[in-house]
Amino acid sequence: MRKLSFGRAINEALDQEMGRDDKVFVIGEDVAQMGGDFGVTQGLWKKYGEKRVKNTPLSEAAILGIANGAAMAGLRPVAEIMFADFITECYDQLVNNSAKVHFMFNGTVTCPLVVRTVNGAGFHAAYHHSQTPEAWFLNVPGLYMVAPSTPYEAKGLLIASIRNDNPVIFLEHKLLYDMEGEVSEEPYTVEIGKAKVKKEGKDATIITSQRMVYLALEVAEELSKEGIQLEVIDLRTLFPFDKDTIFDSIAKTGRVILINEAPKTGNYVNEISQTINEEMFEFLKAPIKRITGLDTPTAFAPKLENYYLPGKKDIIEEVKEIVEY
Amino acid sequence: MRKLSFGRAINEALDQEMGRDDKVFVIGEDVAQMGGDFGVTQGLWKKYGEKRVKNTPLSEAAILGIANGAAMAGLRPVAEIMFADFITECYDQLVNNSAKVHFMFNGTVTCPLVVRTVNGAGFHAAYHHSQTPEAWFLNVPGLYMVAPSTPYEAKGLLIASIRNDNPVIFLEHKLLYDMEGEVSEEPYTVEIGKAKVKKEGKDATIITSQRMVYLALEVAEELSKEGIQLEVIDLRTLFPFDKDTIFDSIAKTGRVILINEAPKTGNYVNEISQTINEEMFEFLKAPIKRITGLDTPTAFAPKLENYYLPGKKDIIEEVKEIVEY
Amino acid sequence: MNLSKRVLKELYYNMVLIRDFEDMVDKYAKKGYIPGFIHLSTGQEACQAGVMLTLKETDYKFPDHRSHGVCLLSGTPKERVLAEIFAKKTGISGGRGGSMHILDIKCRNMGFNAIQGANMVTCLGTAFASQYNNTQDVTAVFCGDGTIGRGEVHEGMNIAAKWKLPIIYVLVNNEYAISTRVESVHSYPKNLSDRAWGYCIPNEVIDGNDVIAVYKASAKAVKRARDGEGPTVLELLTYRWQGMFSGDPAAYRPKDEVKIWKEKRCPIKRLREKMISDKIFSAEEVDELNKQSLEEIEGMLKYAIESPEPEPQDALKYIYAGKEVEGR
Amino acid sequence: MNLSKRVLKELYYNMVLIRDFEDMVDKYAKKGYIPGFIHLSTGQEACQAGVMLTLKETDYKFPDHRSHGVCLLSGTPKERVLAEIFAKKTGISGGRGGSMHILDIKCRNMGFNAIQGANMVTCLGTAFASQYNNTQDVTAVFCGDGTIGRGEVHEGMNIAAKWKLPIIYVLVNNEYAISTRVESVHSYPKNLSDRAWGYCIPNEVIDGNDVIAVYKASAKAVKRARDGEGPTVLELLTYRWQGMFSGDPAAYRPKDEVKIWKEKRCPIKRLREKMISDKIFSAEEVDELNKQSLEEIEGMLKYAIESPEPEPQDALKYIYAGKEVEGR
Ligand SMILES: Cc1ncc(C[n+]2csc(CCOP(=O)(O)OP(=O)(O)O)c2C)c(N)n1
Ligand SMILES: Cc1ncc(C[n+]2csc(CCOP(=O)(O)OP(=O)(O)O)c2C)c(N)n1
Ligand SMILES: [Mg+2]
Ligand SMILES: [Mg+2]
Repeated sequence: MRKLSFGRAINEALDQEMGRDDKVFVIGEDVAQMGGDFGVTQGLWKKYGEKRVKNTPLSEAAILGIANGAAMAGLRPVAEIMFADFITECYDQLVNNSAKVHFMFNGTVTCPLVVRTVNGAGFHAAYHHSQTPEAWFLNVPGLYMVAPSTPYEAKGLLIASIRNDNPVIFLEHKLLYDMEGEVSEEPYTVEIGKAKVKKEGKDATIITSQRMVYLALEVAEELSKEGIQLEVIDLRTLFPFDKDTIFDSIAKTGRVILINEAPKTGNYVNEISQTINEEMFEFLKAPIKRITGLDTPTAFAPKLENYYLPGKKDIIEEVKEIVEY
Repeated sequence: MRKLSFGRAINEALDQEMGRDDKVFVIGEDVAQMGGDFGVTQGLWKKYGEKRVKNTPLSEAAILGIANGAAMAGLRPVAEIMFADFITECYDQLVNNSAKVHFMFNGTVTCPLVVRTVNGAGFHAAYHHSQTPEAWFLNVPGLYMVAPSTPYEAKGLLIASIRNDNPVIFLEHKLLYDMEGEVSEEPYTVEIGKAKVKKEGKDATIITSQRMVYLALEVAEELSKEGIQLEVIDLRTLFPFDKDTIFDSIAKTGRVILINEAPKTGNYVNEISQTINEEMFEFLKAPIKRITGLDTPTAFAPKLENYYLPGKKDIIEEVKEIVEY
Repeated sequence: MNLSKRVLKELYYNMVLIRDFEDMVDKYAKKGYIPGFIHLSTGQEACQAGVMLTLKETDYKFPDHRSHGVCLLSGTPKERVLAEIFAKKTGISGGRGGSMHILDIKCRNMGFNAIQGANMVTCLGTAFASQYNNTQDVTAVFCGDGTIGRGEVHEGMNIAAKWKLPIIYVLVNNEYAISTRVESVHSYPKNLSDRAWGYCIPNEVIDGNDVIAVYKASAKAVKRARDGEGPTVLELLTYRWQGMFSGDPAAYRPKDEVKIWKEKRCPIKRLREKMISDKIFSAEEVDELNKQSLEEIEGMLKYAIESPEPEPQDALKYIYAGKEVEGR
Repeated sequence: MNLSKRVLKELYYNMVLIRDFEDMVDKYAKKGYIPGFIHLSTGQEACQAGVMLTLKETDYKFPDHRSHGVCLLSGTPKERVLAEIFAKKTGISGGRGGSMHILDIKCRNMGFNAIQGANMVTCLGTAFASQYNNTQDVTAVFCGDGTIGRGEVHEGMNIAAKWKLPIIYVLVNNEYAISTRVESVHSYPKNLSDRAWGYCIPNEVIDGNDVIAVYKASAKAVKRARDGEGPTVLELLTYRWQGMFSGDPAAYRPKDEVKIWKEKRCPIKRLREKMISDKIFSAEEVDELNKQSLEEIEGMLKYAIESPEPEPQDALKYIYAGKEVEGR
């Protein structure tokens, strides 16, 4: 199959959806002529014109306001917030508007919008360009959240998100943009709400997403040489997440490690943990462990930033601890 | 001892701290002449004047901006955000500024501010006046979060918060304002980071906060008649929370119920659960259960709103389930 | 431009209906029929009646929190507006929203968002959709003087102007936010809406208690918007007779201020006197309209009172499109 | 007002220093010495040098992301500014912030908040503190034309004006946000800063490449603020010679546009020619200043290169006042 980068896969998804449905439009800062700060929307302005590829001023609240209003009026906006850290500036529109529209209108209106945004550390961009907002949005009924790790899934999940009638926060990890992978040319969807077992194993289950999937796979590879067989689950959709795949794995392994690069306290993965606790307690052979970023802002200097991020060593240690528990 | 309402206890804390330290000032919408939407700042404007009791326009981002800037410059702002639901409008200032100031300045500056805000359901005020923002702020290193349940603790914790050098989100439950309780006249502090066992018991531990403490106590009372002895812990400080008190209780009971009125998915209590899981797994005799609001916005009609909120019946059911587990 | 008898009659009737509605709501709130809190627009009827009569059902409306009248006049079954306020299952939003959240997509009442200022950017989206779909529908957004403090006002006006969006800003300046007078917390030249100049948006300052003036100015703004000439700000000078909410003693404002507005500047009395002195209507005809209004209110009230409350499980509906939520 | 020889010399030297600094940073970024991304202010030196010379060390400064010069001239040990950009332990922020986050409370450099617009409300707080403590310190906040889109600009200006806060808004209008030209996304009368009128804030539009004009206008605004007369907006018309960040090809703008600014409107060349033709300095004296600057840069560079990197555990420091954070 043809290979594409993660960024180009997203671009292709946007292009194909805009081609398919003229209610789909793209909006954000510098998304038009320039094609976005990370180049993801390149070519769309030329092909679909000013009307459907809208540059805005630095006005994040307005970007989401327009998306919400337009979605209520029947369009299907795909809004870009340049860095996930800036989503704080349109937090109100997402929490109090997008998430609640369907409820407010008593089911007579939906809010089919996608907010694409760029998250993650490792870019040496310091604490205002490195965050991951998952947990900020998890206690807000009404929102979907998607976070792919491969170009194939990025394309399929974005198409599914655009076609979904719920507001979807679509996270793109900045360090994955250049990663290459096989991507079908024709439009296709990857089902929202389905995780994927990226490696099978019987000794413990690692549940993670985005860039951390690769770290988990590396560790799994390494530990398999020592006879420890890890199962690695890529969540892909953070909400609604895939209980079945998770539970099936735990029924088999009885041991769980959750990895996520946001800070530890209040981390997104706590929800996965508590759900497992509630419904799979009798299968647990060891405490559910989480390996996360530190409880600090993400510092600039690479030495500091690397220390912030979960590393192989941290994972290996925890795996050994629970496997021997 | 003299009795005061929860609202008056907070008022007294503000008054006494303003009297003690002329760096303390109060800012927010309608906090001056009117004394705040819930009357909590009444009398302060008259006593301390225009300079130290500042009315603002409807500008939540600016309220927090002023608080942040003033705190960096050495003052001690106490900002009021009228309803916690509106904190979404100054979310950026809290997440990307208050929380990070100490880090940004490499320890040479602190950000000693308090954001008082009003949370909680049960007031029939619908989905934009009923939310509880705990989980929105938990994955943000740098912030403290306090949530008292009695007038005595409200006064002592607010004084402690004002004197604390970290930015503190101080949650006041709107249905507790009129509750009366004994409050010492002289200024005093209740230590931040300390929970309180509000009822001792040996069969299971309920961990909760704010209004839900009373629901838990009612249930505990009721179940004690059936011979089930519940321990009820009032967290009082949501971050940093009191591991010692929690762990001591669990070492004794081995069973945990977490109650919180925000929606279930991504709820604040997941952090408590995961921490227990990590550090007290071997003591657990049953799954940790959470009883929360539903995964819906808070609806207006009392019938709907009551259904949204955790009720006695829900708690009793879960308690029985885990006690018999 | 002289208004037709039909238009005058509608303006008058609609104002009276809003007045009667608010009085009734106030009374039933105090009697304990209405949960939560209620913002009444008594005294501001001309703003709502005047603007609404210039809009079509396909135009988007964003009422603010003090806009029962906008909701009543938007085309929704009126009794279902009241049922919503009464927290009934038959309420237009199923009793989920109440007084602050009355929405009806059928007549494009997009509802009030109780986060003040939020609608000032959401309204861009519906206006953009009209432009995108090349319809002539306009978007009217109501906003108080206090709400002008919020950042969205700026983000919104800048983009509305730049994109020439078909928006009518109805800035209802009733002199107060909650307790703060407009000039005590805002810095502006002569009129609050003069700031529109900074975005190249025309603004007009109008006596908001003169329904004819409001109607004419709004009709002009609507025409501009429909013709693709972009947004207009209408600043309507008015006053709320009640406090911030039903039951607010409003100790923050002088008693005679209220008195003057009630006695000398009542928008309804004013139109009534004009219609009679201009000999367009007889006093009896006008009285008849007042009577009709009360009858209409009676009907709504009966409906609201007799309607059933929602079932608890209704709370679980319509959280997600195509996904259920767990109940208890 | 004629500027003294000392002032002219400082203005010139400071501009040259900023230019040399940015050129060096650009070079070392491209060589791989500097992690992350870097926004250069080459071409905009007059804005920073002109304003900074009118401020005292006790005045609060809020640089924006394109403000290495503001940080250099604020009183911080300059080599520690560079060390910060180089991600070194000796950096003024310990290597935690880098190019976008250079802060130093000692000289009241309050740092850039990389959330554009946020500083437009934070600056109210320091200005308020000065007013509260009855000091005469002013607050200068730098902000680009693009950033004017954000809601905080509005919330901030309204309150600054109403409270007569001692703020100087330095609106650096370099015609572009990232790829968007100022007039393509903003709607405003003649000048972007004309909107200040809507808040009763005086604004002045100045050739931002004429350092003398900038200096004079800034001195006047600072005086107004110190005298308790409130905020001023200075709109400085300028241009960034580089792209958005070091390495940005800036394909979104015409080549000759850049050429004209570089060749015809260089703020340094302009002052140099004036100083020589006015016979205040000889060409040799000026050349000597240029030489000095390069030497100063050499010193900073040596310091930054030779400084150690931070220890991983340094990341754990100063998250909370009085509370430790767990490491690995
Ligand atoms: C973001 C936000 N801040 C504060 C409030 C609380 N609040 C509701 S209405 C109001 C005053 C609004 O004043 P104005 O816009 O003049 O409308 P009026 O009540 O006078 O009709 C305030 C402060 C809110 N709902 N949302
Ligand atoms: C809230 C927010 N939105 C977007 C960005 C991304 N961003 C950084 S600088 C910039 C352009 C700023 O333009 P301007 O204010 O004119 O400053 P200039 O770069 O021209 O100096 C953008 C869009 C950001 N950092 N913060
Ligand atoms: Mg008002
Ligand atoms: Mg610019």
